[in-house]
Amino acid sequence: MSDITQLRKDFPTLKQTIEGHPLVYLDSGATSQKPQAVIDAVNLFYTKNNANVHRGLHTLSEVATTQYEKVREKLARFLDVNAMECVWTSGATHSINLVAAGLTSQLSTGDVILITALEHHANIVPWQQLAARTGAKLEIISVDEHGVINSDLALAEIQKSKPKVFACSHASNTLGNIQDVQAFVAKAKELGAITLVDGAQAFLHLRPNLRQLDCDFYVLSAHKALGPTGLGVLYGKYELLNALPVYQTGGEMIDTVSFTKTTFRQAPAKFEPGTPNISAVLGFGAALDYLNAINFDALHQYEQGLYQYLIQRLQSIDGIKVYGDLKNNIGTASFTYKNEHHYDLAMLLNSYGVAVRSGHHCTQPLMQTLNLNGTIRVSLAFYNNRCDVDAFISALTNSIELIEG
Amino acid sequence: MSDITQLRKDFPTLKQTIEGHPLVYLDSGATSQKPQAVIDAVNLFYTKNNANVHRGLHTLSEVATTQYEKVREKLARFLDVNAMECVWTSGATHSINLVAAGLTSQLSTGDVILITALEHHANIVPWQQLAARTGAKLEIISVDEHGVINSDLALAEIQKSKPKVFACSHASNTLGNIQDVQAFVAKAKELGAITLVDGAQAFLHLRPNLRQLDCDFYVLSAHKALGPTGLGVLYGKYELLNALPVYQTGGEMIDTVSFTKTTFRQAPAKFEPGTPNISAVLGFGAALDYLNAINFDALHQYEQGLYQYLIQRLQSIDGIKVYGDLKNNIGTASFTYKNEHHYDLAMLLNSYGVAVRSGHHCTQPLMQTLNLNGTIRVSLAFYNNRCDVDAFISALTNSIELIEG
Amino acid sequence: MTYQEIYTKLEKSPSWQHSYREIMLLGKQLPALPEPLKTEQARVKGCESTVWLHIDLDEQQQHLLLVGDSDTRIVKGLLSIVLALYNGKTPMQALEINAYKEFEKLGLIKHLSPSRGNGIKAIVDTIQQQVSQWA
Amino acid sequence: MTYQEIYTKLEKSPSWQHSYREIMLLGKQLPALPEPLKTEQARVKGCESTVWLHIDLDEQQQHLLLVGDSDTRIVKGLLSIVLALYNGKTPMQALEINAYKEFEKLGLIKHLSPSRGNGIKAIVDTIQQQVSQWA
Ligand SMILES: Cc1ncc(COP(=O)(O)O)c(C=O)c1O
Ligand SMILES: Cc1ncc(COP(=O)(O)O)c(C=O)c1O
Repeated sequence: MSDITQLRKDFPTLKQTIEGHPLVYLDSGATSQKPQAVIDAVNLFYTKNNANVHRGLHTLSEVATTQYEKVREKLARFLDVNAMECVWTSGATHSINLVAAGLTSQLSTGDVILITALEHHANIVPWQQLAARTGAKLEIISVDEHGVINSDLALAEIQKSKPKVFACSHASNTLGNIQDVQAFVAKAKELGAITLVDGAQAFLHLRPNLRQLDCDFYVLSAHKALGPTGLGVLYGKYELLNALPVYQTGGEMIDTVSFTKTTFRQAPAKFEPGTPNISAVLGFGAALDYLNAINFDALHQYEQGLYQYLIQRLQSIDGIKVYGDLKNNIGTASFTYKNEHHYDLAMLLNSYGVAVRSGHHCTQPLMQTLNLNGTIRVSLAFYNNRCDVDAFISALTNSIELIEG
Repeated sequence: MSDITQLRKDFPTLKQTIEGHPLVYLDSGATSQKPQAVIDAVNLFYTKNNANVHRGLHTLSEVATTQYEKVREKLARFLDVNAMECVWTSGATHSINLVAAGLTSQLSTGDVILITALEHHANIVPWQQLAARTGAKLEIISVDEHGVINSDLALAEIQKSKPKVFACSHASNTLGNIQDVQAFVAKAKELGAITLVDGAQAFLHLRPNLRQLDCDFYVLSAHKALGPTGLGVLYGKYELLNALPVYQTGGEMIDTVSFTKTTFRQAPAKFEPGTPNISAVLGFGAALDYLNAINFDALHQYEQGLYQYLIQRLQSIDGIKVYGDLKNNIGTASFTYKNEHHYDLAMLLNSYGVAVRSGHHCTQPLMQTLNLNGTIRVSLAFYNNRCDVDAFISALTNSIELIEG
Repeated sequence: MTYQEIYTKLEKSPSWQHSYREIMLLGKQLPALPEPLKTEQARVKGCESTVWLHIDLDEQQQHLLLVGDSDTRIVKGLLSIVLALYNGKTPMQALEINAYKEFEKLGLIKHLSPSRGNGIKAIVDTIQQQVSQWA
Repeated sequence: MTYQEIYTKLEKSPSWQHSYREIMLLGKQLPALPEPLKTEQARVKGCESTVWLHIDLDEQQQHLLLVGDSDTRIVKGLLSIVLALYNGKTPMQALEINAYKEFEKLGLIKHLSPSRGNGIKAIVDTIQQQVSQWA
């Protein structure tokens, strides 16, 4: 445990003051902070090894290419899949769009695309567009009044709707709920669905084993998992992945080009058309090394302990209502205070150096379901500690006083 | 002039040895090296200001958002257009794909998409795909035996084919030729075409004024212009840009989302769906500052002088054949030596620390036209100097001796 | 409250918390807009908060008449500062007002940043645009 | 030339230039493949160079028989090293060969890196695969 409390030191951003107060960063769900090792890897690339990848014969290009492809292998080991099944994209949003576009020819009128009521817009709108293009129906697994999906009802819903496509977040960005995706995926696949799990939030906190999870596609964003911005991952079971048609086309993904006929390479190359985000891939490699060096069980226990402490302190304040599944959570707490507007609370919290997110968190349909115009969201990562929670709680009580005073 | 020779010092990558020789980097057409100021800007973001942009109320997020949007304005001033007309993408390839996808509903059977014979695959394949989707015909403006487009013939070709879409590189990545895009665009627009100029290569060397150039769309990649990887630009005249349908969908680009109806924001937001490559945008901002601080006329003269020196020294070697337009060039020389394979020469050059590119340079159709299986490409930037050219020429003559000896 | 009074209150604020308290008090003093006036047309969209604004010209007096509301305390307070700045001014007088400069002087300029997206910047821009048509 | 002879030549190469000269000389000594044998099927695609390889087993002698060619001097030279390693070996003997280790010893390992894409790695992998079917 003592190790984990030392990790915070690796994050230079956390060592600053905001409005005269030490920064209390509780917005890791939006983007995680980066350990020095990741920053150094990006820096090293630009100061020493900067070159384009693939096709270059010179040493810089070869070094860059080798390193770039090694990170793909590292990621594959991390996820327990094959490197060929990992496509670099520009983010989780891009990854989902790639799949949704690629499934166009596989759907027709009346087919069901099934998602849940707590998805991020990035895991709603591409499916809505796919439905509009193909005549498929978008159906929704509902949440209860706390924003929680009941697994049995969800399984029944899958059984009933017999989806052609099933997409579900591994963990909710707004509420932190961990979905029972393994059961959902198994059920949906049994009924012949193509399954996609949105791991944008879960990846850092749960370190999924995709061979076990057995979903067809899994997406994530590096920037939410200690890595640089502008990089995402699309994992896909090789046959399904390779069967998707090309998405964007260009230099790197072709086999031969003539004005009359062009042939494409196989996955993952066929989905990586232009110069990739090389520096981000190398930075993400450093992030994976960093994660690999930490005992995951201890880390997970630490995060969960911190989360429980947060919830307990939050709930001790009269008028606070916390949404979501408080048992099964990646460490994200979404709450309201009486009828106060999240905007006011967030602004006041910021004046104490506390960075939280407020609003609909790109989950407007969930907000509509919960009959809210927004919440305050506190999202933890392992580099947070009890001092952060205490500082937050004290800022929150002061803010409430300011508002009510 | 003395100033410009000092700029090299700002590029840390250039201060290294490869295979025991000082690095001679002549592959800027693949990706440019980065000045320290760009590396520092990326570094500063990750160590101090790292946060997601838009929607966050806390200070870090606000600082990041403000800086991010300021770079858009800076870029717009650089291009002499409006900030609203500049979309951040993940690269030039992405930008072209966005436009080609967006024009689908505007084309029908028999319409002509006109491109040239020297385009990069990224400016061929998306149009080929668009043609395949819509029944449009892809037509080609040809090059002569040196790989040069005759402007009069090109204008006649535009006149004859009356294209609905006209796409042309501002400068060729393989040969460096600068196309007479201003005249081509004017002609094509006169005939009602939508025009796109691929500025991936030209942007750094020519600093186009897009108000004057008057094309409908212009694309570029930051990594080829002193900026970080994973970032591109799509400029579009506002009405045409905003009229393109949404491309990728997700969190940032929506106005309201419900399961029954989703509305989108206006350009540029509507084309920026996920978390953008924030660090790259800030790095590219530093690149623009860096460029703005250099007198462009002097820089251009310097680059052109260096290029003429390179050509003169290259042509003094018996058996060397240089392709392309040697008068109108961004500073890229593509050549062959007798029947020797470019691979051998590139490998040998690398053993002297000289980094060049060899092969088809993602322009297979051009290679077919020139009846070549590849060339050696030397691409200069302002941080190169005569010592680089001399070192390259000496390595080349040594390599030739090795091969023939 | 007149703008001058507001200015005196906020000018030498010792802390953000103090400013926010004053701003929220200002908001409380601003009468709520009757629900029927909270129309879609009067609505200025901010990312996180909603603001409504009605702007009119008293034709006889040639004075500006502004009323507004917001669903958040802070934005409502900021709005009341803007209203105090412009209310009762002639279009010509209003044109002279530089709300950005005033917010700067009050130490509130960051609330007018485009990235803040709270609607206040949009309000100020709307007023200026409307006023320049009347002036 | 036997692999041992090649090894002696390359082992203590003083520079890359010297290695490349030797490698290209080896390539020159490898007979060109007759054009009809340069079939699509025999072709191993590299990004920058083309390599052709035919691999056969002399059923009576149980010896491997390999012939190949490339359009580039360096790759052809590297190919001739690979052929020298495997030619005339029984499948069982061939299975014992670790081409990567040998290239490492010769200081040529970077030519077997996947990023190089010159086809030599694909050649070695193809041979090993084929051999393991015969062994
Ligand atoms: C002329 C031209 N167009 C487009 C591209 C594609 O750029 P990117 O790979 O950065 O997407 C390139 C890159 O080589 C190029 O040279
Ligand atoms: C659950 C979930 N899915 C998808 C996304 C989209 O990720 P990105 O913006 O990195 O593309 C997010 C980001 O907030 C998320 O939380």
